[in-house]
Amino acid sequence: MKFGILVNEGPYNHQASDSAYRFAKAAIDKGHQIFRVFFYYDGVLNATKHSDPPSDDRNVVKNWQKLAEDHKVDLVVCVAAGMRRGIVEDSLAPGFRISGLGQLIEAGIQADRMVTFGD
Amino acid sequence: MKFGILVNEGPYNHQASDSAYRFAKAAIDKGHQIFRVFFYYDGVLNATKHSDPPSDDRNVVKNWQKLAEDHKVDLVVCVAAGMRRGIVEDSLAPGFRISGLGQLIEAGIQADRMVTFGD
Amino acid sequence: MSTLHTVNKSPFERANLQSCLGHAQKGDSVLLLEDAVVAAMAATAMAPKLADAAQSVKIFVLGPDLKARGLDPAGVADGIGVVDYDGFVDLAAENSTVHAWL
Amino acid sequence: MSTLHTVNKSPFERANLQSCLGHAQKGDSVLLLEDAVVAAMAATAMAPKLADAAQSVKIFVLGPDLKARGLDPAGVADGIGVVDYDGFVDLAAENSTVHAWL
Amino acid sequence: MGDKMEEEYEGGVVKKFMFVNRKAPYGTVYALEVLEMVLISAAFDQDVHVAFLDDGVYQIKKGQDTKDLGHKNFSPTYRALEGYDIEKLFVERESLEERGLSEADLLVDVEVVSRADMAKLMGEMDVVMTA
Amino acid sequence: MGDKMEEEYEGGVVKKFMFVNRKAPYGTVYALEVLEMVLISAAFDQDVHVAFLDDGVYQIKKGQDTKDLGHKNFSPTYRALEGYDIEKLFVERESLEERGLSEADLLVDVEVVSRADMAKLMGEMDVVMTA
Repeated sequence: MKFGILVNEGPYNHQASDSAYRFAKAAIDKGHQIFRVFFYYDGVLNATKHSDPPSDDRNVVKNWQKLAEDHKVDLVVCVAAGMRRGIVEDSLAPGFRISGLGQLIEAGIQADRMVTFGD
Repeated sequence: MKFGILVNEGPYNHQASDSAYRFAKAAIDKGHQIFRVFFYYDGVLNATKHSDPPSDDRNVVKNWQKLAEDHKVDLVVCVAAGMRRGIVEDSLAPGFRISGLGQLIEAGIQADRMVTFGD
Repeated sequence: MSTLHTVNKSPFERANLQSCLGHAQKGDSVLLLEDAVVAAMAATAMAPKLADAAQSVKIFVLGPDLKARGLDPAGVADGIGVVDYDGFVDLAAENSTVHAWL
Repeated sequence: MSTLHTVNKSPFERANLQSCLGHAQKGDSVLLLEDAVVAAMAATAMAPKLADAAQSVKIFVLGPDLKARGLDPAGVADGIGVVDYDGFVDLAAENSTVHAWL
Repeated sequence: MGDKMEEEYEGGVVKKFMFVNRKAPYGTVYALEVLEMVLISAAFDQDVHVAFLDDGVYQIKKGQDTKDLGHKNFSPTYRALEGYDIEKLFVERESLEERGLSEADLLVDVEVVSRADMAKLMGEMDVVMTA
Repeated sequence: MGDKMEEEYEGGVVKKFMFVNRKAPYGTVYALEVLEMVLISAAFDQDVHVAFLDDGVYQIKKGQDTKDLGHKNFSPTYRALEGYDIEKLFVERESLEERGLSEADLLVDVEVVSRADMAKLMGEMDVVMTA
């Protein structure tokens, strides 16, 4: 089955991004496909390459990066939401790409299920 | 009277930063002093120099910058909270500085009132 | 010693106004701002609770936040004062502590 | 057609679980995750409300989120199923739509 | 508009989408950014529904005036949705009543439905987007 | 530790600080970052109080195990507060009861107080920090 995932909140302040990551990983491990993960609202902040959390905690940005690397998951950051919040091409960690909100609607159409994680 | 202000949330997603700015401006206009504005939790995201909101909306980061320029308000971003969220020296808009959480406790001691804005 | 309590979330969605009112002391002030301003309107299901609280604490609401949400200050419940940011600053100065119920 | 409803906030703090239960249809499933897991414990003041809801919808709680908060899966109310992320994925696949109550 | 968009979107699938608004405007950005999502969805020729319930009903309250806040007043955009062929707007009656509001307080034409009917409608959707 | 810190902090003012915790851990970061704030405050020789009420009582629930989440389990740090001379920890009885918890469920020594007494204590503070 093809899942689309929407992440509404940034890393650390809310668990939303962690839950989305765990869900995506479990889905892949079970043989499902992640059609796309779309980052909207404060969710765009997950894409920052400058995040450097304490070494005894999880690294939310790296978790997403690794998922993209290992399983070619399409990680898309909303351009307009990113501009409001200072996430631009220069700030992107590897594995993320910036695009329009249409990519979210497209995920809603193409995926068998859309699953949203937020505050 | 000396006010200390704590901002817990980033720009746009929550009104907290806007309310804090309006409060600070009103206090200054009434002849009070802002001892310090401390940005903690997602509040550190107010300091990004990359924010570029639509031109028909307010510019939260610029509002703070101008307040610092016009009234020498001390805008302090928590170093540890910033590292988690990707706000580092390179990302800082003019007028903000990065320092430790001790600066918040000091504001609590030195200011006559601490006023907190959050989610 | 008195406290200004600030509440910024709608009581229809969050419990912080209720928790605030359960802890405010006689003579304290409560300021409703941001999404909490909806609690000040006389016509809502929250009105009796607020009227009750207004017996022992002073309740205020931030006018600019009412206006933004299309809520008419004339519709605010009796006993609740409408203030602007200047008034918010005055309340913070008049009380010895400000407690934000987040 | 059936829906998996997800709720991630404590019912002591937010109204989203209540709103969810007010809209879930017979045969739907509700998954409590993140801070909402506290609602699943048999000993809380919320238990009667959940037991009531469990008459018409299936209620699940995410085990890893319970454990993180020091809540013993053995203390979960009767009629509520404990699942892990695998189970979450299965629920999302088995139902035709997923509705997150944010 | 419909024909043009169908050409642009090659999938040909038409799903029932619902954008659910449960939060008040201005205190958080969700109302505004959901609205941007709804506008974009118009380009994909889907069966779009927009629901307002709980504090979401405040998003379409008449008379919003944000001058003193500095926020952009985006409420007129709800009235522009019709021009994008987004006409299925639903408001929950119980949510209005609890807040002392009625249909006359709303700035756009909507269908006011009971909680039970809103629940039923939600159950018929393929994709539910919330924030 | 007290003597050394008094030399370091020259202001000499001692205020009553209260850090108020109303939110559950892990779902949001507030619990962790408030704890970091509390730890820093120890260096300033103030009269520090830490309050747990509403869902904040879950922060000090025994038996937290975050292995499956990847989050750091920071709950043992509450037990370390004593070493920083932060010993005034208060928990609201009504908040415990609503959640079916008792003092035996807590991982650290605290004073359990009624809501009325918590309210009175809050009223005596100079600085209240919340998140």
